[in-house]
Amino acid sequence: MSEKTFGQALNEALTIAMEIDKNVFIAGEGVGVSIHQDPNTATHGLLEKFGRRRVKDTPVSEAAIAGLALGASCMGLRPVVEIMFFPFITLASDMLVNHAGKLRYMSGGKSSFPLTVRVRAGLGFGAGSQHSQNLESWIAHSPGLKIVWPATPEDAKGLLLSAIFDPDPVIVVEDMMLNQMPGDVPTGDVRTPLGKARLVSPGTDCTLVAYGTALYTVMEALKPLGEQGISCEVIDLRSLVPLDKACILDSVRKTGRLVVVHEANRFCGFGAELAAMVADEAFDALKGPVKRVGAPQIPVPTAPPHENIFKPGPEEVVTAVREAMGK
Amino acid sequence: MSEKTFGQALNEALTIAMEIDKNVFIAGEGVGVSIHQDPNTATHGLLEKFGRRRVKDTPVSEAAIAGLALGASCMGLRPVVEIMFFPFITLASDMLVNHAGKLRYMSGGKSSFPLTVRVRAGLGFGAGSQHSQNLESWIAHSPGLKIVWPATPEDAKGLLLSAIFDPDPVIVVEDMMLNQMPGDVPTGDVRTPLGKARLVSPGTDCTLVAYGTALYTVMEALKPLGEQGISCEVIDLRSLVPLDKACILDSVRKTGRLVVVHEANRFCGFGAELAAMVADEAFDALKGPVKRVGAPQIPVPTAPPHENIFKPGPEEVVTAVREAMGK
Amino acid sequence: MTENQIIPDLRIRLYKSMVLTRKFEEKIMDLSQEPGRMPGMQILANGQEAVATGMVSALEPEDVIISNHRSHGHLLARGADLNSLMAEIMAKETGVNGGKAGTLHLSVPDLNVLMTSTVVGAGPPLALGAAFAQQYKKTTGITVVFFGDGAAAEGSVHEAMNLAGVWKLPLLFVCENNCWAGAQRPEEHCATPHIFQRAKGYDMPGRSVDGNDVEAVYNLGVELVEYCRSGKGPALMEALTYRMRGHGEQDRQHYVDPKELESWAAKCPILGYRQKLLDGGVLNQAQIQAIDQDAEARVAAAAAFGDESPYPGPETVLTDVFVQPPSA
Amino acid sequence: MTENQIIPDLRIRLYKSMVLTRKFEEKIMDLSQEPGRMPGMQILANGQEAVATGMVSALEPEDVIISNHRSHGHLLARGADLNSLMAEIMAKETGVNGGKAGTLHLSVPDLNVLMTSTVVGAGPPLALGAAFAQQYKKTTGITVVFFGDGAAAEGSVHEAMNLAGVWKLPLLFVCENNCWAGAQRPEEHCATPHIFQRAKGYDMPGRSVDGNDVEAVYNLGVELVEYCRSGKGPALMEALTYRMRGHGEQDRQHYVDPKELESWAAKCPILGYRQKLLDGGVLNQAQIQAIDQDAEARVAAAAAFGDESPYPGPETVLTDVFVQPPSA
Ligand SMILES: Cc1ncc(C[n+]2csc(CCOP(=O)(O)OP(=O)(O)O)c2C)c(N)n1
Ligand SMILES: Cc1ncc(C[n+]2csc(CCOP(=O)(O)OP(=O)(O)O)c2C)c(N)n1
Ligand SMILES: [Mg+2]
Ligand SMILES: [Mg+2]
Repeated sequence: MSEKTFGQALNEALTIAMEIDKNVFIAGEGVGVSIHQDPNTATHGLLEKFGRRRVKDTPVSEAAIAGLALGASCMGLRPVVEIMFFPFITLASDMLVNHAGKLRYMSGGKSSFPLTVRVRAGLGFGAGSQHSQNLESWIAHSPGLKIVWPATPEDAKGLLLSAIFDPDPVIVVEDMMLNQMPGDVPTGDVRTPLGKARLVSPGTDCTLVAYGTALYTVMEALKPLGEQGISCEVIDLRSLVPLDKACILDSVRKTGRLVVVHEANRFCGFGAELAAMVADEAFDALKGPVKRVGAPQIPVPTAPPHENIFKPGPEEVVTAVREAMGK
Repeated sequence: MSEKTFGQALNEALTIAMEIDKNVFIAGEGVGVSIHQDPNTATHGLLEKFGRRRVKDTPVSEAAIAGLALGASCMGLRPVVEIMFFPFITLASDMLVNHAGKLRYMSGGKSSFPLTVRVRAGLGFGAGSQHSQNLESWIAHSPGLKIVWPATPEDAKGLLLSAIFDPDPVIVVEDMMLNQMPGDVPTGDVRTPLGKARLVSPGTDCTLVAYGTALYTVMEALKPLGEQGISCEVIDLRSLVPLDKACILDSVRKTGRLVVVHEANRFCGFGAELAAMVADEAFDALKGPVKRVGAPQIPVPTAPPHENIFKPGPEEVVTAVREAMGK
Repeated sequence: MTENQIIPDLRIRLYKSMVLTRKFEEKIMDLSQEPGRMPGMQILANGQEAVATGMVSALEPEDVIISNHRSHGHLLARGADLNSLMAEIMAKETGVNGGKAGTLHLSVPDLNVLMTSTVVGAGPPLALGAAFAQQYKKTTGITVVFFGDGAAAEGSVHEAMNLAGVWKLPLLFVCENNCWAGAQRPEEHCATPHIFQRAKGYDMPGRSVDGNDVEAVYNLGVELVEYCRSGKGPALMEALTYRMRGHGEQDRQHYVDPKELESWAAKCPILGYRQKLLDGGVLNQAQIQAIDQDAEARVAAAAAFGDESPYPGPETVLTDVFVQPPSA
Repeated sequence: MTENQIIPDLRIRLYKSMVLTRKFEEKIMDLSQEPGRMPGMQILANGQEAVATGMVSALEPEDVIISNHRSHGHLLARGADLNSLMAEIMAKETGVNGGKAGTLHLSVPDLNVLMTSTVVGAGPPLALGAAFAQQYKKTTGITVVFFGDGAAAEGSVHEAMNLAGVWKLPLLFVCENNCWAGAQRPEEHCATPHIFQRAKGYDMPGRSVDGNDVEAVYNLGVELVEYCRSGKGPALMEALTYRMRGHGEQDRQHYVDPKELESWAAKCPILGYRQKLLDGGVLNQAQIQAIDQDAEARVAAAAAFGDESPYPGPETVLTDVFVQPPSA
């Protein structure tokens, strides 16, 4: 165990992966030489450590970057490529959705694609909607792709390591707003299994599910909720696909209520899947409406006060929980 | 009124739009000269009628096709472009999601994009997952885009006309499996308003919501359901964005149950949004679990029996309704 | 590399491969007439056999092939098993991909026919990755990717060519220019009459060849494969040929000038080569007949094999999505 | 078009425009130092003023501009109002886009600065549509799209160039090659040292110009605009220049050789042109000073205007998504 930032934890995962497996290489726009010199950047210092053969700066060509990962992984390498900002995944989406997610199935299981795509997400830096848009539900809807979203430095390292050594394509979402966040990180090749949610704090009245930055919004809401005598069980999802259904369903069967929180647009967001799943499979246990907290159906705004409105806050979580409780 | 196939109805909509507004043009791969000579093809005969200036065959360049629509619409034209098969919308998704959906907002309302994208969807022709994948939930999740999905010849014409003359970007999904289907179509410039669902048949026990081909799967299930004494209210959604929330909520408040049916993958599909919405906003009225019928989380298979399993059938609808009824 | 290096033995192999491809696809044509026997869209490379045969014959077994929707010839030239290929085209359980590829997505990784994509233009970025792996692992293998004249308009092809050029990957781009992209002519979809000339903009050699002359394709193939293998970087071959059957088997070619079809029929890569081998004394009439008969017999056996094979059962519909499926 | 056609009056306008751009962006630099005053990523075109000024000055008002993340110069050369521009860059309510564009997505449709995209490479397909509309409507306007050397690697740029070439659209592609794409050098991201040479593959003229020489840019601009306007089709200009401030204001240029920066500083497009105008007697020292002072005063006023303006309020956060919002 040692204290590391989220970004350093990612960096450590990449370092360990490259040390223990010579088939791991990284590629992307500025993963070698970056305009930033910030040790909290996932790829910081890797070029110096591993050289130009294994740390590949690419042209601004997202389809080619994804294709590179596909072809190389099919040949037995373990590519870890970066898509700089989440909205640019659109440009790689044919490669990811129509190829990484489908070619193994269509090969009759003959081919595999052990690739990792790191995608940087998040809002709050005022760059507007062409740099900020969380599209996790797109990936989750696409068969054959896995997607994880760490919220802590420990999981940043553990999930990235698991992703890299998973035999299937995995998208790892890195919440940029967490990059500087410190936390305890286990030493060595310690992996967080894919598909296992984390029970952050137990509670009895309402289940709160979140991932990434939204987890901290939820945590902020716990105090006012506690003061109102409401006890919440908080689940950090960590992995969207595979999904830890049992963890969510067990919790809802206990609390009878569910509130899902994410920063993506609420409409057709990943929260809809969780809400729908619970409204089906745990219907009998439900004591109140299933609530979703997410962004309104607008592009991510630019002006700070607008961006603030867009981003779900703790008050919204409190309101949603109260509504779920019928208050 | 006259009898027309679904494809002829689309063709008539395009013809009328081009006749009444000289700013309407169509573009896409083979919209002028096609390998098919089928009058049930939406664009059949338009080149002969309107000439090469307004009927533009393009290179195989989906991003450019979408960009063409964006730029031209921003200059006051009304482009109607085609994406040949739904999975190829990935290649246009940056243009559609990051531009058509966002540029108006970011312009502060100064620009508008009255463009229409016709996208051909459907499974059942054995071409496999690179030609068949319904991605309506991607579009619906993206702010600034509208999306409609006609199920009848009348709506094929009416919704396409509305889309073309709507001042915003609209994606019109054309279910290829319906192309040969005949039906009564009103004569002239008759439009189906966007955002209005259609009550197909009234019922008391369970609300069934579907769109496109899935509507007919639902209709097939009505007989066995009726024989089991279950009365279903069927809603043809027609428009996913804008969504006719009131129609669905009113129905569920009456029946107390909801089953959503679509051919897309169920996980994170559009049905999740409807289920989640109802589990929140009509929770008090719910008498049973909210069910979704959709495809399993695999790519669209190729072999006919596999494709058959993939495609939701009437039996699955019956089972889902029975489960919603607690049977 | 001169023409003399093509020894008679190789000539016979080239000829046989083209004949086999032609007969194989003719069988698909026949079967496609019967409703339900050939699921999916049957897309044939009739008339283009010399490109597939010539190019694939110039490869070593370690070399990787990435194919597209018009793939049968690439696979047959590579020596793929006829039975499991035909069965796969019929989407049968005994198919090389267990009936999950169908005719459009055939892959035979054992033979290094690594991937086939029917998303037009998607092959080149996939090939980029394969060629990168070869460079990374310091093998001597190279990658060949086949794509059409229409595909050359896709952005992905540009991205792949540019990156291959920057990294000097062992990647041979083979553009099969068959004069059509669907129902569109090159002048409608391509701003340059000569796609190979774009190579300069990617710092790679670009060469054009008569795609109906199997030896010409083979010779240029050997030369460019050699170039790529030597570490000099990628290369682009544009093979000029013609799509005799229309885009797919549903296409009645209503938009094609019959005279054009006739003139290309006269340039048939197989008939022309047959005559050449006869004239040169490499083969005699009896041998020609024997080759035809052998191909027909093998194709008939493959069709029978496919016919007799069952479709895959429900137990495999959910498998093969992930290597490591979610445990739940 | 010869240099002689540049009359003194125009020379002064070119000079003023560059000075105004420089001062405007220097103000942004200053304000960016103060936390919270400049939301978003401030991306400046310091050192590239001659490209924006020279090129935009060669246009008619009816011509359309599509810009990218390094857009300030394009807008200022077009005569955009300083106050509402600065306010927009600060994401204020009085901004030209009501605070919804911020610094990265500025558009002024009134001035035919139709759209700005910060998705690298997205401009060209948008421009394709604008140029198509001009052709379709048979106006005499043309469209100019600005993009970087890095953007030239994106597939979308290829698709747009190809289609513009096929349809012979009145579309001028202007590649501002500023020697960097983020922290990557052209040789790391571009397979050809001369992007303009790709033009041939799209059947359009491709020309290179010293992007630090405003008159050279202007002259070539006039020539290529004329070409596009005449209906001959698209054209490509590559302007060689340098990005003096790094990629954005957070970039400390740790990866840049200081000598390289120095050598380009010596080629400053403004200093060089000032000397030329002084030497040629077009301007004297007093006039130079007056121009500087005027620009500074206008920029200061714009900054004050922006500072005093409020952020947009909550009532506009949900508006402007649709022209016709869902009635519900
Ligand atoms: C991205 C994409 N767009 C459109 C299609 C539909 N389509 C299939 S083949 C084809 C024409 C391709 O022409 P070309 O690349 O010349 O190959 P050819 O068919 O002539 O061998 C088109 C448009 C597709 N499969 N993928
Ligand atoms: C599609 C996409 N990928 C990556 C980025 C991040 N990005 C912003 S600017 C830039 C470099 C662009 O270089 P160039 O086109 O030369 O323009 P310059 O910044 O030099 O003006 C990158 C990679 C982006 N905005 N869009
Ligand atoms: Mg072709
Ligand atoms: Mg640059």
